[in-house]
Amino acid sequence: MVEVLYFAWVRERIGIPREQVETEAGTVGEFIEELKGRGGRYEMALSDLSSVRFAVDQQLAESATEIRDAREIAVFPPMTGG
Amino acid sequence: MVEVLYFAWVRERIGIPREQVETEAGTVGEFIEELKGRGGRYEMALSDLSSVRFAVDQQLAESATEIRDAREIAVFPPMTGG
Amino acid sequence: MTVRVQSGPFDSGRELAALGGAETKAGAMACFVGKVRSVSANPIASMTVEHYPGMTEAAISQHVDEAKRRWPLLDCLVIHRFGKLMPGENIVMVAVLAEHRSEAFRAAEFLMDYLKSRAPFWKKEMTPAGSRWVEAVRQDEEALQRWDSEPASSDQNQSFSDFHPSG
Amino acid sequence: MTVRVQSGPFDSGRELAALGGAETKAGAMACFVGKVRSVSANPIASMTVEHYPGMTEAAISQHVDEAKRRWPLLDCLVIHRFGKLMPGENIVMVAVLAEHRSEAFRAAEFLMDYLKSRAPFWKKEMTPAGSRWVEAVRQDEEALQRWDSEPASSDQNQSFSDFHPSG
Repeated sequence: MVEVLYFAWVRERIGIPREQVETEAGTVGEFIEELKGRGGRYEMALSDLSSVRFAVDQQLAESATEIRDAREIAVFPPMTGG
Repeated sequence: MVEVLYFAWVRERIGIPREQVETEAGTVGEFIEELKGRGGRYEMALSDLSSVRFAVDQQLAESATEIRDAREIAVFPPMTGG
Repeated sequence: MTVRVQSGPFDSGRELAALGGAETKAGAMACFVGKVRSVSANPIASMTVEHYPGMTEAAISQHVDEAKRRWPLLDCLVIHRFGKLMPGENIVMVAVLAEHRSEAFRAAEFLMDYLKSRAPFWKKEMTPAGSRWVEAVRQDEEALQRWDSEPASSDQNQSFSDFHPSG
Repeated sequence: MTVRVQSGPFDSGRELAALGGAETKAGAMACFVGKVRSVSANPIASMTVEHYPGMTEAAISQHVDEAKRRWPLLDCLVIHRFGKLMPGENIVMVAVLAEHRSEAFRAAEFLMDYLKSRAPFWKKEMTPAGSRWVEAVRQDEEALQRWDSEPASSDQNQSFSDFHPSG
């Protein structure tokens, strides 16, 4: 089980800030494809992967980042701090 | 008559902060040569012209700057503000 | 080195004054304060900043460590707010204390470029026409990438520290 | 726009807080404070700053005008002290208020580079081994000259101001 967090418009589109997910995905990219496969709000929120960023266990990650031992995956738009 | 001001080590070497000078010099460079021609402290203070800077009427100037109508000429080392 | 992520306001003047008060090695302090802007072409009633609790402070601290590897910093302060902010209010402050001015300026810019594009914050603007998430801009990404090509070395700065009386 | 040349101390925090208080167009404030340094390799008992009364403020103001031609600045503050200063004391402060951060940072650096090498100030250090005039360094001259090659234009900055919510 991995804790999945959504922020900003990803959170708004999916409709919840966090959830527990059971996954066999090996990488962030595979995991996101799984989420999209749920259809509906997930597919809509994640349709354009170029505008989505990830963190695995609170470290910025890429599509290819391994998630075998991940406890927490976050999905969010490009950051706009400062 | 022009008012001549000296600052920092130029002032210390020449020994006075300012003086009135009668000059026929056309440019800053000619004027400095006149001062050096006085010998002694002037020659010592102005021996290395690459380490001396000028202002004419409170604007930074070059050796070639005209001083025909100048009221005030200042001679000083490279600035070290900030 | 101080990193604070907070919802409440901060007093930039007081923070600046507190940085490295008794430090006589420091010749230079560079500081940046970012504020909520509201201009006539884009009037804003308020801004809400969302962040990633748990990750945010640690991520900023990692980047402060990177700045310390690149430049010999004597002290450093980063404050970033979250929650609802009004026009004119401070969002962010970065202040850097160093021996010389180029180190201080560059470290402050480096930290700001990071905060803009890599720290986990997201801004939402509330306007008369509704609310919208602020989009990341290409220029901020480019500003960040210029640091990649810069060697993480302070040798250059060290080489003239002996001649530099201040700043 | 404020330029002050003074012998007394100033409170950098208070000055920063006072700059552009009610201005909601400003997304960015960059600031630099230069201090008297005393390090073990070069201990300083005090520093005396000489200047050119009459010329100094006018010369700095001219340069502030040049900064305003180069970048769209909303406000600007320059304070430079003269007279006797102790280690740890502030010598100089530059603060710039602008819409965006790159303008603010660059204008502040531009003004500092100018003050270092072109404003009529001269520093003398009093040390245990005697007193000496601080020598100008090549790096400061080079820092100033990089602005010559930079076109005095704010078009670049303007082009993305519409997309930039803050800083």
